[in-house]
Amino acid sequence: MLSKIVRTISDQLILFILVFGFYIITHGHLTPGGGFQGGAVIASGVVMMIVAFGSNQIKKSLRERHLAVVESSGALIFIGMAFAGLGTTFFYNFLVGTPVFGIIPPTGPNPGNLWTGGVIPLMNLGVGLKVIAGLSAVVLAMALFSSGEEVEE
Amino acid sequence: MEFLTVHSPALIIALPLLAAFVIPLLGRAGATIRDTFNVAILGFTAFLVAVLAIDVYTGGTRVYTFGATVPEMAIPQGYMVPVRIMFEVDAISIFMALATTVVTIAAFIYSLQFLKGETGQERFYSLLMLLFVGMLGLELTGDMFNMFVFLEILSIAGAGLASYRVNMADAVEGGFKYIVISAVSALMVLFAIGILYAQYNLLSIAALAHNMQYNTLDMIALGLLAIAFVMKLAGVPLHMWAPDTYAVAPAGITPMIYTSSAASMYALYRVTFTLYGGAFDTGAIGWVVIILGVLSMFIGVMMAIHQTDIKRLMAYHAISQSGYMLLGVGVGLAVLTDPVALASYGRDAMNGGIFHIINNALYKGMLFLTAEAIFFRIGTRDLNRMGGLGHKMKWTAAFFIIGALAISGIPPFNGFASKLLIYESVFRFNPLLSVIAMFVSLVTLASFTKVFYSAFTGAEMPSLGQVREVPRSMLIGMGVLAACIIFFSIFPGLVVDAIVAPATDALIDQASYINGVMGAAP
Amino acid sequence: MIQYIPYNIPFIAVALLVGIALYILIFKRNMVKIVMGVAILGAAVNLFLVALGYRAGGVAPIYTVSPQGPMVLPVPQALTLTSIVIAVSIIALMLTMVMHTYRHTKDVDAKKSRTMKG
Amino acid sequence: MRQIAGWILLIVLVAFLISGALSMHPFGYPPSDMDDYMIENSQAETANNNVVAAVLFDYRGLDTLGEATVLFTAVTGVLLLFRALKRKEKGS
Repeated sequence: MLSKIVRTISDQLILFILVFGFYIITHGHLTPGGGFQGGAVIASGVVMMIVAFGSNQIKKSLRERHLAVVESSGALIFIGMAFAGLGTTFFYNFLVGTPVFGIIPPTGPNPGNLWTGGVIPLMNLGVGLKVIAGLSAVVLAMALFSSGEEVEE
Repeated sequence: MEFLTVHSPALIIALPLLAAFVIPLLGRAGATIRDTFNVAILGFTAFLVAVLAIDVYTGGTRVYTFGATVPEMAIPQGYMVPVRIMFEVDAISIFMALATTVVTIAAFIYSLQFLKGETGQERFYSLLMLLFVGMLGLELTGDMFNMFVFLEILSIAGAGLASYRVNMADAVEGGFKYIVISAVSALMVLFAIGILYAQYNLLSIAALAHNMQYNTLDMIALGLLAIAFVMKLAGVPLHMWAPDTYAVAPAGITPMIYTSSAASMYALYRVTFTLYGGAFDTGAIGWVVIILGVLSMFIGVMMAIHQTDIKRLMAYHAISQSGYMLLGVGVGLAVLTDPVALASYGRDAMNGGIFHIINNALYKGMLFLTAEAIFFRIGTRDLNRMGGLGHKMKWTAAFFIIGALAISGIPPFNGFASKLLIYESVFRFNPLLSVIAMFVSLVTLASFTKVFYSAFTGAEMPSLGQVREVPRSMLIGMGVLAACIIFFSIFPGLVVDAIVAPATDALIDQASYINGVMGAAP
Repeated sequence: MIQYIPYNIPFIAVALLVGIALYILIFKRNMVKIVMGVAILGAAVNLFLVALGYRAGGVAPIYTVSPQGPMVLPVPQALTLTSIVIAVSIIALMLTMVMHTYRHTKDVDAKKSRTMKG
Repeated sequence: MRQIAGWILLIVLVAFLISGALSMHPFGYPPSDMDDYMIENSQAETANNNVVAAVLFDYRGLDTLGEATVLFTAVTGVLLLFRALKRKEKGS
């Protein structure tokens, strides 16, 4: 656990990091970014919390088995989207043309519309969840291991 | 059924992947539900592999394009190059997939009771599924970058599983060695892919082969790919990781890691025959492969003789046996541009080399499992501390005898069938190579005789009085492989005609592979 | 070819980075240094892939309020993203093994251990 | 011996790579058959402004699934290696 100044600042910063990461994930089909990048941003926020508060403190609110569940569900969202296209082919972008995320943007440069992209925003969300949980779990496990604690099953 | 046939290439990958993602969630539901689920998924995947195999052997190469409106449409309407990722399944791919599936099922059944009482089981099974996916993907894919991704999946899953017994220092080190070698070889593959992409702006194997110009950069890429895959399959100058990793990997995983090196060997063949082969003189590359094969055979077996750790010994034999596969296919590669020689002995040599892949996956896998069974009961891999186990572990001893006779090429067994093909055809190519191969076979027999005498016969060690036969699931796991070995031993001709010869033809016939994708180009 | 040399500096930098990484992997025996070697090799390959896709004067391949002009190639960027994530995964697993080795031996110098001689 | 062999290997490889680097296409002028298709058609086919995202999740979606799987594999592997070796008593 680091000093009180660091803890206070981290407490304030984590909110901005979460919002920024969430923005990157949800706008992945419009602007640079996406599930991996946004997930990495949020995971770095979690790492900041682990550094500031110490792994023992974080462990009380963030269990690895919960992280594993989040990770698996992110992966399942992703592969589920791929399965859902199976009516045509695996990974077929079946939402294109439908009102849900399926609005086709005008060709060429345009201002961008959040409801475009077909399955891509949903896949971004799945990947984002997965990356957040995965990277946090890795760092948490390493921190717990080096502080001598056993990682729970 | 129609649906399954059409989508089987995708489902073969997707179902075990889905299982790998679900297993951690099922962990809390109880071991029985999880095991049932795993068995169901593995069984269904095996069924799909069989469906796809029948389809490929009767209907020829299958192309499955991910995300296209029609699975066969590798090239978009009115365009000249493939854009999407596609799986291209021909006879050799599906042959490797069959071998992989059989070994995985045996390894999985074996692990069921082996892991009783251990922690981290759901993660173990999750990684096992991922290793399976990695191998299948590597074998079915028709895209270079996709091949790299699956290579990484199998490497990481294999390394994680190899160091499963983290309480033993050498297990962690074996895993570390494996992952360093894997990471370096995978990055070399990626580098080569980058070079190819820079020149042709393509990633599909068929399209790259279609446009290949054989200039300096292509040769550098070939060199990088060859070094990387030889590293991964533990060919001799780059084999040092194999004994360490094979020796420490837990039961069931060693055969799978071994099969994943066979998958790397498939990748090497795919690159040399399909990506490059054909129009350019493969003689020099063929000789390089032959020399690598002979070195692997000879050095592997020589290192094996004086080992006292049973799994290290078998690991060196595994390296030695890889040499046979390289030798057989290398002879085919050396005469690829000479139709007369290819027809008279090159094709037979390749048949032998490819038949040896599946034979070896079966009996080598079973030998690793027997070694692990001994370790499971007596807690040591040291041959000097074993003795008289044949009385207590009758089934294990029987399986060991079958495996040992098969690996040494004793006549009724399948090892003999593939080795005979190699001896005969290689003799016509270069008699010396054939003599070396036979000599290595003899030394292998001697080595396994030694193991058998020191482990299974003789007086019982006093410390081993309590040893019992291993649990039933482990016996069934070994039995699956033994049954396949016996089947292959009784009907070698049938197997060669039905699945091996088409695989050889698929490797030689570069044009039809290219045509599978580029046929639709305007 | 000579006239292109000034423009090929990124590719030469890649070759040198690979050289550094191979130097580490061949000669160093400290496990942490080996991990660093793999990381440098990964960085070299990533630089190579990104450099492949650059088109002179190109803009990012994103149509949202994009300026006019040719776009750089999108595929190498996607490949690089994949390769970065893979490198992160591999390094995480490697460091895990290093930590375990350290706990077992209190030393990460591979020379002293039995099996790391190869 | 090992040192000398290592140096020879290193120098040969780097020399090859540099010669390769010199014979690459000029930096900034790549061939682009496949990529042009994606740049031109990503908006119509995938309803997507971000071509990189379209490549990642649509044209080469399987690679991204593989990549996510690699991450999943690594995380599973890390947690497997850091697991508690003894089962905890129930209720603790």
